[in-house]
Amino acid sequence: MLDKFGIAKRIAQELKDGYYVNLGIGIPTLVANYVPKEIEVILQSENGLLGIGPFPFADDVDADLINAGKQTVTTTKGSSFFDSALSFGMIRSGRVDLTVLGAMEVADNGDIANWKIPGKMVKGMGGAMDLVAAAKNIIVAMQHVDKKGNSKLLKKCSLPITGLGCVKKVVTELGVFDITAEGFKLLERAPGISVDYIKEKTEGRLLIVGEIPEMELN
Amino acid sequence: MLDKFGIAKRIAQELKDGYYVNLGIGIPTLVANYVPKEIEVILQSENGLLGIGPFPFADDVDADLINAGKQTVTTTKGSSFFDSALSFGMIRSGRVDLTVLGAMEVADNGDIANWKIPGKMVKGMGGAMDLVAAAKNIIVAMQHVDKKGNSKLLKKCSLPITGLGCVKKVVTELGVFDITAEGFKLLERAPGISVDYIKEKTEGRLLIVGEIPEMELN
Amino acid sequence: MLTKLVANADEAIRDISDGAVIMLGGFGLCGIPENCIAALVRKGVKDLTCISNNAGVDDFGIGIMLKTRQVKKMISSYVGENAEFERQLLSGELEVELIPQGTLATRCLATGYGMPAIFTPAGVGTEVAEGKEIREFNGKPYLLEHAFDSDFSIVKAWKGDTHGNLIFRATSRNFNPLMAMAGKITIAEVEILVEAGELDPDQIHTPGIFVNRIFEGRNYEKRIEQVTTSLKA
Amino acid sequence: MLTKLVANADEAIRDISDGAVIMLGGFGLCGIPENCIAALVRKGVKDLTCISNNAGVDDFGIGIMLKTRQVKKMISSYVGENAEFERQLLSGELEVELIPQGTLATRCLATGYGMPAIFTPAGVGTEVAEGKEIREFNGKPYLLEHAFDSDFSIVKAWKGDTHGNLIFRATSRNFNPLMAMAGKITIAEVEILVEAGELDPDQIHTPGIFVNRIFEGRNYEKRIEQVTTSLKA
Repeated sequence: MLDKFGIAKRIAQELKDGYYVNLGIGIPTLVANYVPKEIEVILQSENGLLGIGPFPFADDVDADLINAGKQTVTTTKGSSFFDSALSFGMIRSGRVDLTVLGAMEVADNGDIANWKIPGKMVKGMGGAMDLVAAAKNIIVAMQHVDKKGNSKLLKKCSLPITGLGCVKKVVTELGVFDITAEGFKLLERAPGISVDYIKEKTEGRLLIVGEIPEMELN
Repeated sequence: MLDKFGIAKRIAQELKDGYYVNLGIGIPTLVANYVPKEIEVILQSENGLLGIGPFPFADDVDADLINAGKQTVTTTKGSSFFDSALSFGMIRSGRVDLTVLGAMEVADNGDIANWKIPGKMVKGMGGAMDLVAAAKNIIVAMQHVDKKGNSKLLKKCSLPITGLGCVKKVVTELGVFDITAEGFKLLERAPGISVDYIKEKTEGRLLIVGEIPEMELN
Repeated sequence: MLTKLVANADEAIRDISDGAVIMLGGFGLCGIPENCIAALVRKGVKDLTCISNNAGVDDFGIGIMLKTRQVKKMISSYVGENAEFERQLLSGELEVELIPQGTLATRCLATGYGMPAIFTPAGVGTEVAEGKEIREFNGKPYLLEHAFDSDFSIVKAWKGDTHGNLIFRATSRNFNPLMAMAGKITIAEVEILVEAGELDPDQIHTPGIFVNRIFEGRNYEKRIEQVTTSLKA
Repeated sequence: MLTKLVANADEAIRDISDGAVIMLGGFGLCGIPENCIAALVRKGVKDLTCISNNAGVDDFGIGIMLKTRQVKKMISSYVGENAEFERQLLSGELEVELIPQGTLATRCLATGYGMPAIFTPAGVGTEVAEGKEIREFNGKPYLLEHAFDSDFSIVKAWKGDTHGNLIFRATSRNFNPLMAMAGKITIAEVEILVEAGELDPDQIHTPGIFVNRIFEGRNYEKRIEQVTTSLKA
């Protein structure tokens, strides 16, 4: 079973040289730590920064320089700043190659829910609805089951929707799944996880074709 | 009767301190030369400049710095450059206080034609349609009659329209006119021009109320 | 002479009255108009509708105005950092409209650009789409979203000049230039105010035509929500 | 590594083929991509649809491509400086769509911002409105105008870096940043090319994400249409 770092590591394998990537808050942010050395990816922050660098040294913290998670960050070589309309302009016009998001639920048709639990949590959608409605390629980093052991990979989302049919791939502590017309297609198992266990933990339609390899994490 | 400089001088009297003004090509451009010393107006050029300065000295000509008429210009204190979308953004959102335009014809309901003579001239509308559709206050600087002596202040424009019901005031070589529900309301006569002469040269509805003063040009 | 210069925040907000609709720049606590928020609290103006991406934290930013119950309605995209906000919202004391961040930004842009409405795919198929017009272009559905209609915009810039030209710094730019274009009356507070002519015309982010009042703010706290650092090797 | 750098204009336009729809930045002769225009003439590609505010003059800018009959259709706002253009237009050799300048600019913006269409009051009641949808907002009529769909955008900037970030100079900015956002493939030629990291991130007008190919141009003529000067006192 993967921990959150493992999930981030596995998603980092999806990065390609020259990609512009938007990383959501939480596990997605960790993906930045596992970018393969031989490639260059440029991280976009929807508040208005292209080229997010690592966290600053304590002496260099700058209140004017934060990411979309409101954490202090730095720039990299070739960074640019812009306003939030232009930022979502790049997102809507398909210039961001990959978006990695967290989710509370994903349905087997690619629907995603990650912004609201009615009566319980009202934080708002931030940029998530814009990202899922417009991004070319969306990978979700999420827990496969909730604390009670219930599947979060569902036939249909029970929580308010963030976007319809937009997720392309899901990486959980149990495996890697493509969203296909036949539902979640299992691509890889997490180390030590059996296909049967994944079947048991997946409520949505699960497609298993041939032998499913265990994923390789460097 | 006014020459083109006189028309420009008279229009300059309409300027108020702090105005943002867009001056069209031709006579309107001359208005800049007659801004009263005691006020400050800021000229907008729709290609992307706020704060047009005078023509440069020969040594300072800069191919990258032109006005909407493609003439080399300079900046003033407080100038800014921007792209053409933002430029028309300011125009459409009503931030430009006054637009001065030339015209081939104006109708007594405020319609204006100034971009095309079918079969003869096809230069294009440039920014004129945007300006007339959006500007808060539009003054037209034009010749009252064409070379054959025909009125260009009409009941209805004969040439293709640039904008509907948008002109607020017209200054010609013969006088100053407000556009009202009753047509062209004569406000001032040019030096030496009689009301009867203006009547003769105006095809559109002409409204004359009381004594019409001769205009004062410093 | 252009008379955009005002002495301070209190003078800048002098005519903001009860029930006003105001836009406030900033993302989280980054780039917020601290001086004007403090002045609005001093003035005690109430029943405000605030359009701002976030609602501050419990004791800073718009959060202060929530504590003093000056805000009737918030229009925001994310309000997760504010417990008092959540309490007022769940108890029904505060009216809240949550809208996608890109929609918020683009509706500001629409106002500033004189476009009455825009189309965006964000929110199609969600609660956000309820009651809104949906239209397809090239087979893809979009929501029709309207430009904002606000009485005042209050923004914070790094540098500004006496003509109202503004330059922002790093990610404190965020919504500030957009809201600067979108107010019937736009108020800008700046860290450094200079005379017109001192800023490079190529580097101005917000041309002065959009700014009605400007002043140099004082005592910026620039609080950080999450100080995250790297260790030196 | 990002591989946006190309050797020259010929390499930059290598895959522009007959019948392509291309956007070309510039206003008049100010800020036009001189190197790429020359390369298009060398390549002899034809039946082009060109979207550009103007059509150059008889022997410079897009005017050269008109002389060589490479252009099938021009989409512009003002073409008054070009006699060859007028001749081809009146003789029916050249297809021309004239649209208001603000509409041209905003349709580029719409493409870059992923908005399928915008509303503008420009052209209501005129020939431009023929066949277009009109819609009222707050009692005022607007035309629905669609985003452009172009294959290539070719722009000229003052400075650029190897990541494709662009900085424009004075009024040579004009349509360039808008078109840079609007091409499926965007080509930028710059007067000065520097390494990524040398430009101030706060001063970049076009973030590199919009630019696919970049090169340092040569021998800029930067012709002026109307040299107007003042006499020294």
